[in-house]
Amino acid sequence: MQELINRAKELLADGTVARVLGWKAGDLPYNPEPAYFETEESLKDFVYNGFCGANLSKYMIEASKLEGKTMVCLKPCDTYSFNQLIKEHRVDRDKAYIVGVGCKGKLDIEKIKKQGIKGIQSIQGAEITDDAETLTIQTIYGEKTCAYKDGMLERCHVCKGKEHQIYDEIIGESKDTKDADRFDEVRRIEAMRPEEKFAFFQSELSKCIRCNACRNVCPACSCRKCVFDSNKFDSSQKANVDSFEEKMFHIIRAFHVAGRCTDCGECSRVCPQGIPLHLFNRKFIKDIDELYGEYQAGEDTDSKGPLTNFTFDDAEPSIVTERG
Amino acid sequence: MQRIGVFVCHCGSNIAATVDVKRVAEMALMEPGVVHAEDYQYMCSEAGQALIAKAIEEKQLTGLVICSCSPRMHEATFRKAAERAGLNPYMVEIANIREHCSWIHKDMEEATKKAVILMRAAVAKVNLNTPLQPGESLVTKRALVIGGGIAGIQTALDIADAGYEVDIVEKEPSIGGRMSQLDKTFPTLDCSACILTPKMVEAAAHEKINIYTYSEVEKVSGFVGDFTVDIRKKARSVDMDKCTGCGVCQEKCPSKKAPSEFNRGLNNRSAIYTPFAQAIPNVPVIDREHCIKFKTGKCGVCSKVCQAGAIDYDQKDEIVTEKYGAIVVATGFDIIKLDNYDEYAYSQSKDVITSLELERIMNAAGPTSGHLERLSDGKAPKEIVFIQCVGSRCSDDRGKSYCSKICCMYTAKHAMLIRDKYPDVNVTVFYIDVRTPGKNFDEFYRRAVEQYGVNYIKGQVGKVIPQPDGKLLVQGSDLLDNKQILKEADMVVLAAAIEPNPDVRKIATMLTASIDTNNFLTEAHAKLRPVESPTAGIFLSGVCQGPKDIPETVAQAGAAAVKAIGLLAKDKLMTNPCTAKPDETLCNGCSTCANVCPYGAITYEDKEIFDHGIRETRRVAQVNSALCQGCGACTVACPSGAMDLQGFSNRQIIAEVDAICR
Amino acid sequence: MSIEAKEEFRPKIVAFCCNWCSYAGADLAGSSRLSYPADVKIIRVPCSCRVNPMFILRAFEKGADGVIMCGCHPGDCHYSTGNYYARRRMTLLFSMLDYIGVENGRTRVEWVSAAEGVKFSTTMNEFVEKIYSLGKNVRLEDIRCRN
Amino acid sequence: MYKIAKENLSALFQSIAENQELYLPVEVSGQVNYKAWTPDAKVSLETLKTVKSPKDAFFPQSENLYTVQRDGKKLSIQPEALKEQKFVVFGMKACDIQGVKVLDNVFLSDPVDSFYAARREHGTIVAMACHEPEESCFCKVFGIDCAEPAADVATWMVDGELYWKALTDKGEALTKAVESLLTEADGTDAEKLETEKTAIRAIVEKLPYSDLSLEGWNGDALTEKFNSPVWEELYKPCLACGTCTFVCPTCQCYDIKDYDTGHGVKRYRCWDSCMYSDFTMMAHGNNRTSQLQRFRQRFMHKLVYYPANNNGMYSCVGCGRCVEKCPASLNIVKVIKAFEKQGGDK
Repeated sequence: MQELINRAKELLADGTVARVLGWKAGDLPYNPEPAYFETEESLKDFVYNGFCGANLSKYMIEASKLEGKTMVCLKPCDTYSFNQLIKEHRVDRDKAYIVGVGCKGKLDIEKIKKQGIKGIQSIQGAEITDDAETLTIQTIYGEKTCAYKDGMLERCHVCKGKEHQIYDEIIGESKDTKDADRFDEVRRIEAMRPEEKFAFFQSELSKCIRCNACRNVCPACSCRKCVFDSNKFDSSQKANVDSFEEKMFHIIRAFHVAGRCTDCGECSRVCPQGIPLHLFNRKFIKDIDELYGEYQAGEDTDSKGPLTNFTFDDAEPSIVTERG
Repeated sequence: MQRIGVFVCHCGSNIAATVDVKRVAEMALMEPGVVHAEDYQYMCSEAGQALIAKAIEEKQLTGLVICSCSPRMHEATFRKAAERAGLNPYMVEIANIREHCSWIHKDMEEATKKAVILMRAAVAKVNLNTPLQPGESLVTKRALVIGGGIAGIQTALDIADAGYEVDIVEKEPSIGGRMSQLDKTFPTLDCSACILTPKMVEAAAHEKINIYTYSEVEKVSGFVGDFTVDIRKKARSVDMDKCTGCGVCQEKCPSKKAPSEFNRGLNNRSAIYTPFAQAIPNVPVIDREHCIKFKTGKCGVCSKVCQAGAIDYDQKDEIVTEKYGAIVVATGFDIIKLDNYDEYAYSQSKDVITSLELERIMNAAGPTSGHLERLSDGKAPKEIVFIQCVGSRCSDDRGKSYCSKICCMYTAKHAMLIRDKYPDVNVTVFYIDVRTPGKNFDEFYRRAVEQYGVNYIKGQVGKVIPQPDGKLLVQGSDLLDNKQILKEADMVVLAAAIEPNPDVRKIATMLTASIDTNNFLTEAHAKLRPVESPTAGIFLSGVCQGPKDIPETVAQAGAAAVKAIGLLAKDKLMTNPCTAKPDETLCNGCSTCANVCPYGAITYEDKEIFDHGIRETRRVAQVNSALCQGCGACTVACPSGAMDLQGFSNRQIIAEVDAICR
Repeated sequence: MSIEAKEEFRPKIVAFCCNWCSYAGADLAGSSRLSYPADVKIIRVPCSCRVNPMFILRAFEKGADGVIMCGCHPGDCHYSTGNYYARRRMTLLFSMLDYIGVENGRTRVEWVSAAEGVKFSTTMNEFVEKIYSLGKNVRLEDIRCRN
Repeated sequence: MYKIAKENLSALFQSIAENQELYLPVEVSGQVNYKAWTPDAKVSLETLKTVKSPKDAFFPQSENLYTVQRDGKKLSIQPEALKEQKFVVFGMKACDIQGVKVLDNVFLSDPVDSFYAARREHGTIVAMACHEPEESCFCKVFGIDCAEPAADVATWMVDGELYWKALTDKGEALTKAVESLLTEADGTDAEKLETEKTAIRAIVEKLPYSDLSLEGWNGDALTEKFNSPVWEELYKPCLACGTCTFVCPTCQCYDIKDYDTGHGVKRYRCWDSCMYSDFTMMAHGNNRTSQLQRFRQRFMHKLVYYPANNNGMYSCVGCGRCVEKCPASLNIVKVIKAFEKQGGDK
């Protein structure tokens, strides 16, 4: 972290960048927030630890409009989103000085709390410098521990790898934390009977409160105005009537990002109701991989996306019925 | 709110026998926006149209729904009727209650119910219709032909003969293309040069044709009827106006080590050169890579010997900008590189050659002055093996999946010519199939076999092994006799697959003309619009569209010319108003729409947008309505719904859906 | 499926047909008097690539029991490539609907040329039969639209 | 005071639910929210904070106001019936109860919101003390005592027993209805309860936010706070989602929309969020055009505008849901602290 701060100071001092986009220490051990730093002085609040899960790529849409370059800290998986945003002309590469920051898996406070840990006062082991396997948590109700792995975000268990896809320089080491197949859960659902599938999604989506956190955090959902906020399709509804609307919203949202979603996992991370929204996106990714060839959005900035491309002998839609 | 009139047609008894038309009209009056409804025997008749006109005037209708036969039948009729009565023609919608209802249902109750729903859907749509105006654009009466081979020359001649200016852009120093390299042509065995040269001369002399040789298309902008093209005239280092074409410079040039492109590198040429004797224009160019003057600064022999003072070492590339109404692509082909076909020993032995190289060897102006001899030792070959389908009809990714179409015939030609001129030479052809679908083609092939005794073996060659004594050992199989064949040959000729000129990819991108996986340009419709690109105003001539022989090329060149002439003959183009239209306040500028547009109709512009108190300059999509054909692919690709299709808008279609489902 | 049951349930079926092939195919079915159930209502679109997945979900929301999309055969699209994009979009959408537990068969894509009146009619008959066998769409409708 | 053993609670719920609807914290797909009780519901009284506050019980996220039915060109209007059945909300915490008071000030003052009023009239609130408060809690800052929740009935969970104390007539009525399942508590119980309350209060003292100061936040601070440059930095990470609004027990803004049913229109209201770009969108556009303005609105409303109109009562109750749920880790505490810091720096 200190290395990052020093480098940020240098870049600010020599005028390479006008500001730094990183994370600011929170007022609880686990809530750092994305923040801009424009002075050396302000960098005293800069933090980079296991709770800095937020993908900062999307903030670069606004930062691209500002005067001068922005040093942006991107984790390996965040760089896929950044590439995709370049491809879609939503960010200006020339306005970004990308520091690829090391990542050894990010933490999910909800998961930690789910283990019955509450009244948290401090957390040791979340710093990025040490390779702690265990988090030691001081709480009002006594000291608790939690394996780092058990506190990791779902997305880190299916890590895309430790390589940054785009960067100006890299600071810190990364670790591939993958220990699961990202399509396992999708396969489990695919194997269900239709009524089970329906019950599963009904139960999950009934929790949706239409807060739009999933959409607003999503780097692929970068529309200036979402169709669900405009009257273009007569789809502008805010209701939460526990019936069709949540399905419409989530299916269309996933469809709109299909072939563009890098599987960064932000949607699931931020959902206040813990809906596994990535299951929608991954279904599309899995289908695309199987039907049209493996495709990882954000791996490059110029390939044709699977939905703006085709081959003459693509599978027919009837394959959905045929494969059962 | 619209004031809609609904008109229900009986179509004699075609509709009225199964649909209660009066009821449909009554029900129409219950629909929001409908202020008038009536039924009539034949809505499309004079009297029917008069009823519509009267209602428009009396009830001040702003929209019409005609419940009648298919819009494919009479939509145009009713639109015109509306227009005559002062209503915008795009305020008319048809509810198809004949083909989609009365003709397929027997039960009156059921058919009437359905007709009512179809009427409702049409009313719901018209409620959201807006008047549309077709656009107009002017046509520049000049055509550009890219490529100066037989396809380009023929197209240019045909367009010019119709009275329009044509420019040909050819990247080589001379026009003539692939055909100028050929010796004889099948199936009549005319001398290629004898039939091509007059066309070249005619093109050069034509007052309406302007030829840019040693030039390339650099940039294309604009759209159908109004293209702007930058042409790079590469520095020739010879003044075209002064040069008399005497040829002394080429003779005296001390640098004679440059491989001759025209002779496929089989011999060398001078650094200052015209590709071949009949070149047009007959003005040499200096190949700066090989010129001693350019390499070392010393020499200048050509300049000294040139009586006309035409040599100009300081000449620079020049960019010419021209406007065109139509563009014809005639970029032709080349043969594939044989790097993937090591088994035929092409790179190992000088005596393994391609068919095009054989053409040059057989040609009197070629490297051997027309004598059939081995390039390794100059000896006359006694045993020649032809191998077909080298890289054609290939199932893996070494070669091409398609049939190159011309190889069967030219191989028969070569075999026949050799047997005719050198009766003591044995000729063997290994083939997969012999394909001769063309006028007099099969007869030609049979003559080669029956009259000239060419030995055709159905089977593939596995390997060609150069022997220490200079012979070539050919390992093949005879599928008909089911046996392996080992044959010693003096010369092996490979019928290498043809592929589109590699430059075509760059050109297609500039033209936003689509291209297939094999780099052939895509036609607008495989059957019905074979010489047009899907991009309006771009036409296809010759092999750039797909493999073809000379007669087919010439025929297609003429067809492309006719299409271009048809366009140039118009003063103005009326554009279909049912085109895509972006809502700039919603556009993200993400390019997704442009990625699916088959017509290159969408471009992006940095534009100042004012939206609800916020003023911002940003990248937004622009649709060129002259290019857009209204398919709607972009509207679905657009996630924010910024792109919509006029006449089939999102809200209109949704209104129809709602009306049907309610 | 008994005849009484059929009488109780009349499905709402929306068919999106492209103007150049399938709509003309439907016209040909009509002029050839090849019948199919009146439950099918056709919406004309310029090309299958104009069909937005939102239209399909909208139809279900408003109470449709089946949605079928017809376009030109691959390779024959009037706009060259439209149906290739449509094919991918619909494949993915249908797969997603299957994934969230919508009964298989409520959606279908069929390529019907202007000359295939018979195919149009057969397809519609088959599709309607399938929807009858699946019954009312309850998983995707918005209950507020019920009568 | 009464008591009931923990293992008998399901009998208690069953008994209440026989006569009226019962809402209480129920786990669905891993998350606990207030839901109607059913025999197989996974009740989770141990959950300190449901994801959404229980305000839905009185002010649902979405509710129909009236229906317009179309018959040809004739329209008929049917207003939605007001709540007429009694219901119980069980397990509400002190902060959420204070949240209802905030809503009361809005919806029960003139003009009275009849939908809300009917629900308040028919609803009985059974409060429950917080057993183990968490680090995101700061109700104390607003003078709320989570050890002594005040509603129709107050309850405490102590050592496997639920202590039950009716505080209002509604509470007495409910107690009467379930009396057969309750046992009278004795003096030892009262002692136990006092010990529990002391323990809870001791924990509250230790919570990191308990010493948060609201100094300077009142109706008089309007201009100074509104014009402060602090907002310019604070709002930046905000994603403009509605999470904070929708989990908040006091946010009361709603939008009114029409849903086309095909046979007419259902006019309904649904929660809206001041964080949304289309919040209070009008024909001319939006009166708050930037996220800074929208962000500022939310906190100014909670800490300045609302107190100015309601005798100094804040419309934040310190439940800490926004602290836990904001995707960008922003929250009202950070806002208060940022101003404090700025003040201190001066």
